[in-house]
Amino acid sequence: MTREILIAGFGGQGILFGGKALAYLGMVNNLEVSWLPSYGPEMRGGTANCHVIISDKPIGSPIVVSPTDLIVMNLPSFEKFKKNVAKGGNIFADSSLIDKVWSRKGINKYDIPATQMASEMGNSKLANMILLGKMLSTMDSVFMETIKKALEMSIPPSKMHLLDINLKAIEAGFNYN
Amino acid sequence: MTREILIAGFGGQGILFGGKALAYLGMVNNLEVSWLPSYGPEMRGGTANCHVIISDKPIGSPIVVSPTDLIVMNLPSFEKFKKNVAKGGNIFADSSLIDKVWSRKGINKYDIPATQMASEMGNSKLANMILLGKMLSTMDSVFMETIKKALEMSIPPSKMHLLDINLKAIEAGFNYN
Amino acid sequence: MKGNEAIAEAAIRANCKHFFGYPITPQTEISAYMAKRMPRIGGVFLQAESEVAAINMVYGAAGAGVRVMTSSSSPGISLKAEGISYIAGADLPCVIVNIVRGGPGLGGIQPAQSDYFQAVKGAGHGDYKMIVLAPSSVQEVVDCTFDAFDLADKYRVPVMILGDGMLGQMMEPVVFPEKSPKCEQKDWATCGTKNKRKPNIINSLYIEPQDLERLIIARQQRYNAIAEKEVRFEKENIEDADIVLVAYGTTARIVKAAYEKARKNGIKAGIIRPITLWPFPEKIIAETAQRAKAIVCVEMSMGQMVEDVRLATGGACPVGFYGRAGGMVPEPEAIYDVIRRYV
Amino acid sequence: MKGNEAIAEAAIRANCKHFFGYPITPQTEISAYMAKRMPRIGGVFLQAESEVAAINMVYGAAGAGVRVMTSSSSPGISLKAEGISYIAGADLPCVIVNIVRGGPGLGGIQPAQSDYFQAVKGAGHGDYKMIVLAPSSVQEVVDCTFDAFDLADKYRVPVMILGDGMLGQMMEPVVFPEKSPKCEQKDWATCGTKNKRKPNIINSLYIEPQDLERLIIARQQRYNAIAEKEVRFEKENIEDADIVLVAYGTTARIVKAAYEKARKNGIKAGIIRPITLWPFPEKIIAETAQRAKAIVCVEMSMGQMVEDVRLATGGACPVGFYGRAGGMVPEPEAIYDVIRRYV
Amino acid sequence: MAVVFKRTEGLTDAPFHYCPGCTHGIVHRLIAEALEELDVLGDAIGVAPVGCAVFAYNYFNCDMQQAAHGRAPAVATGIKRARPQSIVFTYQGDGDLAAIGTGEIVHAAARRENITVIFINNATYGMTGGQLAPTSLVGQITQTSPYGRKVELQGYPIRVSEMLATLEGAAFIKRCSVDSIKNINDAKASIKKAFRYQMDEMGFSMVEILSTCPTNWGLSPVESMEWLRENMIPHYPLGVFKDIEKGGGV
Amino acid sequence: MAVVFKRTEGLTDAPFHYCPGCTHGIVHRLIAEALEELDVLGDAIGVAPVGCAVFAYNYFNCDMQQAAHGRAPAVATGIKRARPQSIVFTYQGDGDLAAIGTGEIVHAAARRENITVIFINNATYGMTGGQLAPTSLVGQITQTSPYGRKVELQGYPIRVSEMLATLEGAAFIKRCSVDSIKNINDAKASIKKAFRYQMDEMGFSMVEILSTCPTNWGLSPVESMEWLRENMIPHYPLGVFKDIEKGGGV
Amino acid sequence: MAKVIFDENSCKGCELCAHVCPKKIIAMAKDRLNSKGFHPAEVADMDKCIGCKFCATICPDVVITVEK
Amino acid sequence: MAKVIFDENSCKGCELCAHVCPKKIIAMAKDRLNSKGFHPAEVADMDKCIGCKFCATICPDVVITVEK
Ligand SMILES: Cc1ncc(C[n+]2csc(CCOP(=O)(O)OP(=O)(O)O)c2C)c(N)n1
Ligand SMILES: Cc1ncc(C[n+]2csc(CCOP(=O)(O)OP(=O)(O)O)c2C)c(N)n1
Ligand code: SF4
Ligand code: SF4
Ligand code: SF4
Ligand code: SF4
Ligand code: SF4
Ligand code: SF4
Ligand SMILES: [Mg+2]
Ligand SMILES: [Mg+2]
Repeated sequence: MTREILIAGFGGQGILFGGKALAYLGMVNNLEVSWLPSYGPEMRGGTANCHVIISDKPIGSPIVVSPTDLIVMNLPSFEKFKKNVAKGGNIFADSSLIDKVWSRKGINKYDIPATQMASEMGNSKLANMILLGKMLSTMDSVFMETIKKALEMSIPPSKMHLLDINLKAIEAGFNYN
Repeated sequence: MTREILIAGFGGQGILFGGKALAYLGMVNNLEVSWLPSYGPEMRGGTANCHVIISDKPIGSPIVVSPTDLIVMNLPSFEKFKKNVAKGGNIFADSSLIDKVWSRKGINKYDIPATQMASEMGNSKLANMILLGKMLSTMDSVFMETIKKALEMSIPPSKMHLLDINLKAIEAGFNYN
Repeated sequence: MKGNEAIAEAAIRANCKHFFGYPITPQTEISAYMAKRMPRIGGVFLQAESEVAAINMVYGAAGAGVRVMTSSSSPGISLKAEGISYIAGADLPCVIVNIVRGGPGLGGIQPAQSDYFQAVKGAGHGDYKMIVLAPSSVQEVVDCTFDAFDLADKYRVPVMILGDGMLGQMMEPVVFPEKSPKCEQKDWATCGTKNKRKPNIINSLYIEPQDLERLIIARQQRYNAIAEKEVRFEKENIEDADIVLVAYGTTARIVKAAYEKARKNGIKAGIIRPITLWPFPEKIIAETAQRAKAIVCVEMSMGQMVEDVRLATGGACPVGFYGRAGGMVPEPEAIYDVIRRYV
Repeated sequence: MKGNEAIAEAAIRANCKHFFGYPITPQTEISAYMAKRMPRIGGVFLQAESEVAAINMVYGAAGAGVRVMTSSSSPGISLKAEGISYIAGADLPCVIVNIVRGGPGLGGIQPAQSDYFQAVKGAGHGDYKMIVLAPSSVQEVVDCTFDAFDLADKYRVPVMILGDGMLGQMMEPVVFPEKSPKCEQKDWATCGTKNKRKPNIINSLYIEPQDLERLIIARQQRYNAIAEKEVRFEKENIEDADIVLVAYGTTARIVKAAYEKARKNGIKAGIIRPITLWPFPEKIIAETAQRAKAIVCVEMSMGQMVEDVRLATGGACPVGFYGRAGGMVPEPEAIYDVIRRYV
Repeated sequence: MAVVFKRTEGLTDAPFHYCPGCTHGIVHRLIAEALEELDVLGDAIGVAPVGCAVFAYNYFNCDMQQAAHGRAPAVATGIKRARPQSIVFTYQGDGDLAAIGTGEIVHAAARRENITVIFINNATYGMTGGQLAPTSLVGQITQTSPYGRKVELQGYPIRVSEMLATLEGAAFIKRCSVDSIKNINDAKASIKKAFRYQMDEMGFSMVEILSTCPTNWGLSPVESMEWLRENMIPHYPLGVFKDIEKGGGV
Repeated sequence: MAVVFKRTEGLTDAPFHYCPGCTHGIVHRLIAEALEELDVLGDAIGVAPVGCAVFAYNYFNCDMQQAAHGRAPAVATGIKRARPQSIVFTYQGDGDLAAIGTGEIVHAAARRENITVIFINNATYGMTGGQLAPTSLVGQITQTSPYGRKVELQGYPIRVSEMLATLEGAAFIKRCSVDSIKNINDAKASIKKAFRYQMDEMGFSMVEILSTCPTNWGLSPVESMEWLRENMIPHYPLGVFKDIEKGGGV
Repeated sequence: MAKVIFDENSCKGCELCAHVCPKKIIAMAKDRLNSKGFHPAEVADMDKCIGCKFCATICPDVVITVEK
Repeated sequence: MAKVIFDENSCKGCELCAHVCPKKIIAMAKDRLNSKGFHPAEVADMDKCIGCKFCATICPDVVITVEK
């Protein structure tokens, strides 16, 4: 099993954190993982993205060129990366922010109004977790079972009080359809 | 004709100036010349030396390894360089400062009490000129005839009033035996 | 753990208790990590006022006999050039990390390998060398960091760990070896005579050329010993290979994908991955050049290591090159295409 | 005229009216000369607070479109590494003089050639090149200085004049050519828009790797053009030579004595003297390697240019090396002995 | 109805890349307005630093150079000596000017370099993610002082304006802030004055501007303005530290 | 008869390489005596600069490091942080400290680095043949100001002690001279005091010492002392500029 | 009578304008995001605007034009 | 009764000691050069020496030892 995941959106949407949670999820399940963020001034208000690979084989390049899974949270990133998604791959798009109709044979596109759902939950910053939850719904159930542990490892101590609400958002995404 | 001249002594004895005068002397006589001083902190109270080549052929290396003429103004320099003098070459030594007896077949050593003579002329800094004068006595007469012109080119304007006394010192050396 | 953090943690475990740095992307995590950990273990983390100051603090601390490290990225390393030359000239051990970004100038902040020459041929003036280690995974980052401190102390030379933005930012699981670091007795260090010995002097100035030359030649002999004993590389399937790929650092990981594809398609490919860039694994490359149809060097630069590859082959086989620049990362497909050109 | 003074006077005649420097032995005469002359001709001589400041002043002035020069010696050049990389990255023309002394570190102040790598492979970070000119007589110093400014403007690259303490301190008669310097129109320079055009920007930052790579590749093409058109060297009697000596700068003068002795003793010797160190005269060396029994490279270093010689020969003939270090100057006798070893 | 406030000609159309509420944008506008109002845009050459303002070359509608980290005053010196008729300014952060660029700023001032420096003091390294700056306050928590700036380890914050005011070559040195409408207006007047000193060839002029970095301070833009007022101004008093027209001194 | 003055144990036997009458030698002796009298020779680590005093490592009878030009305060910082129990000092000229090393000295002081700096101000670059220093006086003719230092071109000399005294991390800053027996004795007392501040971990201490360079000034040693008195002291007043024991200020 | 005009897509929702407006008539449009992904500033009751320019003076992104 | 002793070969003839000696008893020995090439300092009339140490205090080359 190898999932090559690209998460992309604006800086401030929790792109890197979402990736980190996925990386720890891999580790918790004794898989090989790599996590490679974009970095630097593009994080000042610009776009941000992050590459995560989870695999049961040693990982070569940490760069995700053709993602099996694209989690995408703004229009420019969607336009940029949609064409790269591997055959049979998934796109998890925040449809509150990306109102483009698009489909391609062999690619599953999931439209989730994540930002709107998150706002309704009281914190628009949870959109990333909602999308992540949806992605978990396409994976082996062991991942959903261990996501709490992964989150505990990825949330910094000072923000641990947000663990529950994050889990709730994941569940909301997991159950959305 | 090629004269490879090494002038060596203490900093402050006018070593470099003596070399400069010789270089200009070559130029005045339409010969190829090169002048290479030692430089840097060894000039702070330490020893100083300078390499001058005057030749009717293009000059290769400006470094004087085996001088045809060694003008030497202190004991350490004498000890260091005497063995390098080329066969048939000359040593012009300031015997006020170098009281070593030394001779070698095929090398002409001229002992001139230059510093003492210079002191008697009222300025011990003229010792270099006295030695230079002695060296001129071993060269074609055209050089002694043109030394004034060379000095005029090598003395900075602010010190031009010292031209005459320098010439006198050269003459004293030229005539010493 | 992130590559940058792994360097920091490994250094601390290798008994490096002194770190002097100056922030620069993409290696700020090293400083951030040190800033958190050092005060907890009685070590010193100091953010210098500049890279120039940082490398000179390293000089001072190394001269005082402690294990010490600094880290930066390309422009910052350029500023350290004089200091590195001084450290080499005074025979001091230290570890310098360069997490390379695109250049020249301010360039970009994406991963690059365009500081190879600077690292290997000498950014600074004068005849000197650094040992340069180029890990290609976060785990290897850890191993190289331990190695770096030991090599530095053993040979009294600066050692550079050369990574790139990708390696520094990447997170992979790591295991820290249970090693107790070798700590050499440093009789030459300046830490006060205690009125018990003659003063020690840390210095690189030799006003007599004879003295300076003697020293340089002695150092060269040490370099020769390093070149003989400390070459590190990894090879894969080069014994029967027609086309041998040479790449270091993260580029080697990408090359591997191309290599696998080639093997899958029946092309006899192999890989040599230099881990020490200086001393360069020239012997294995020279041997390989005798056997292989071609060697293809892949770099994130316009072609720097490829010169050393060519030197090593001595013309024995053609040497191809594929490079990307400015933060662009080679793609396996493109490398594969180059391989095919040489079959 | 002293070599250092010749550089200064030639620069002024080549219409360089701006000089920024910082004192260092053995090149202080350049500044001293500029300090005297510039105010007299309405030019600018400014002693900066450091080499780092000096090279950045050069960057500013070059960006503002004037001919500008700086000079230093080895440790000072190391400090300029970042600035040089910026100048290359911003495609600015300027002339940098390095009167090399022994290194590494503070080293010594006697002549050396141990900054060859630094000059030719790139002291600074990133993929860039400088044109490097290495004159071997005071007259050639003058010619190279004119050349340097023209090349810099033509290709928008930094040009380095690489001399050594001997060349800088040496006095030989010189003739200044009656040349009126070419002065290119610099539409790209920042000297105020006068509200008549879009702003000009001098910059080396490209945050998108695609953009940076495009720029680097375009620059590489310019480098290729330079490598094709601007190689300069001198050769002597290499057509029938068994042993060809390769040396640059003042070393080449000493080598000549050895060469003459060899010829006198019936050894067919020849000389190739690279004048441009980058672009390196690799073609002539490659051709020579096909014919000659051996090539012997002589340097005042532990062996730096010899790598480029080896690269150029591609293994076609053995390459010998003789080097002195730390300010020691090779003696013709010793070189002759090396020659004999290869006959 | 007439337009009483609109985007100045001194700025290009490029949108700023700064974080929401970052005061870099305010200061950019003030400089651009000053240049426009003094009618020197066509003569101006600006020098962008390394720091969050690195892209300043895209924003000012005049010739621009991008300088190496800390070296803007040296670059400006090169420009000014090459083009003495130009109006040359640098725009620098506290990491750029007060850390790595200490030598360059001190000597530009001492040398009486006839340039104008706009110095953005936000008590941290914004661009690289919020490290300790030479101007970070005692106790301030940053990425590289996670336990707060400690006097025994990192010493004291530098008051740059006060330090440079000791130099005879400095003609005008003032510290301003952009935390309120009043202070913003004063900052603009001060920037204009600094440029006027340059136009009159009176020597080195600098306006230090206390600024915010909401992102790295971990505060909202509005809270940041308050933090600036409550913490920075007490340590960095606003006012004129040197004015050779007034005989110098505070 | 008893010996009332003899060569201190703080110096090695090596003869100084300085020019006749150069005051570097006097200051060397004062430092060496101070270290001996404070009984810290065994703990001392000195840092030699690049400048005429580059060989200082041969003269002091304690552990020594030779630093790159201007970087002595950074090197000293590295040493002090590695060996906090040591007594660490730098010896620096005006080119070294006030030109290329401006950043390092300002930050060592700001950082409250617990080291002692001896700063030799001889208004020129001695070692390299007498160029303009940041401390050269207005009008002073040097190799690189052959027509005299001109305010419009090279600005004003920096008063380093006054400048550093604005930094909170500086504990003791004093300017002395060695032009007379009285001033020499005062210089020695000041050097001792500076070391004592370090021993008491009070922060950064510096003694600036007005010195001569007969060779490059083109004066005899005796004339040089007079020139110092008549030209340097008026511009560089002697005295204490910072003393945290006394509450700071002049 | 005064009017403020927002270049909505360049607004970053920093709320500084809202904070300094003496009339407190500026608020972030919670119902929509602009192309940058922010809730942009808007004026609810333009009639109350006095054209004091405070909002424009403090706006770091030069979003606001003021007419009066 | 006091006495000054010169380490003659390390003297550089700078004359500073002569200048500060309150008794003006120090002068450079014009008749000889030391191994460094300088006319070294010497005291003509040692009986006049008061052992004030001024000469030793100013001597840059630590040439002088004083007894008293
Ligand atoms: C030589 C060099 N060192 C370090 C850096 C990394 N760097 C980029 S911006 C910056 C600090 C910027 O801080 P400041 O000047 O305060 O500006 P701000 O971002 O706060 O506006 C640093 C250290 C660099 N680009 N070049
Ligand atoms: C990086 C570098 N730049 C320049 C020099 C050359 N240099 C040697 S000493 C010196 C100046 C010394 O002047 P100062 O510090 O005043 O000391 P002084 O000789 O006057 O005692 C310079 C510029 C150098 N060695 N290294
Ligand atoms: S990081 Fe700070 S200084 Fe930089 S743009 Fe963001 S808020 Fe402004
Ligand atoms: S050059 Fe000047 S400072 Fe240097 S030793 Fe001579 S007199 Fe002293
Ligand atoms: S102009 Fe004044 S009143 Fe009108 S919106 Fe802006 S701040 Fe409010
Ligand atoms: S100040 Fe400007 S950017 Fe901030 S919310 Fe108001 S309009 Fe938008
Ligand atoms: S001790 Fe005093 S009196 Fe005696 S020689 Fe020295 S200075 Fe003169
Ligand atoms: S002061 Fe010292 S060196 Fe100078 S003359 Fe007197 S004894 Fe000699
Ligand atoms: Mg800042
Ligand atoms: Mg000095």
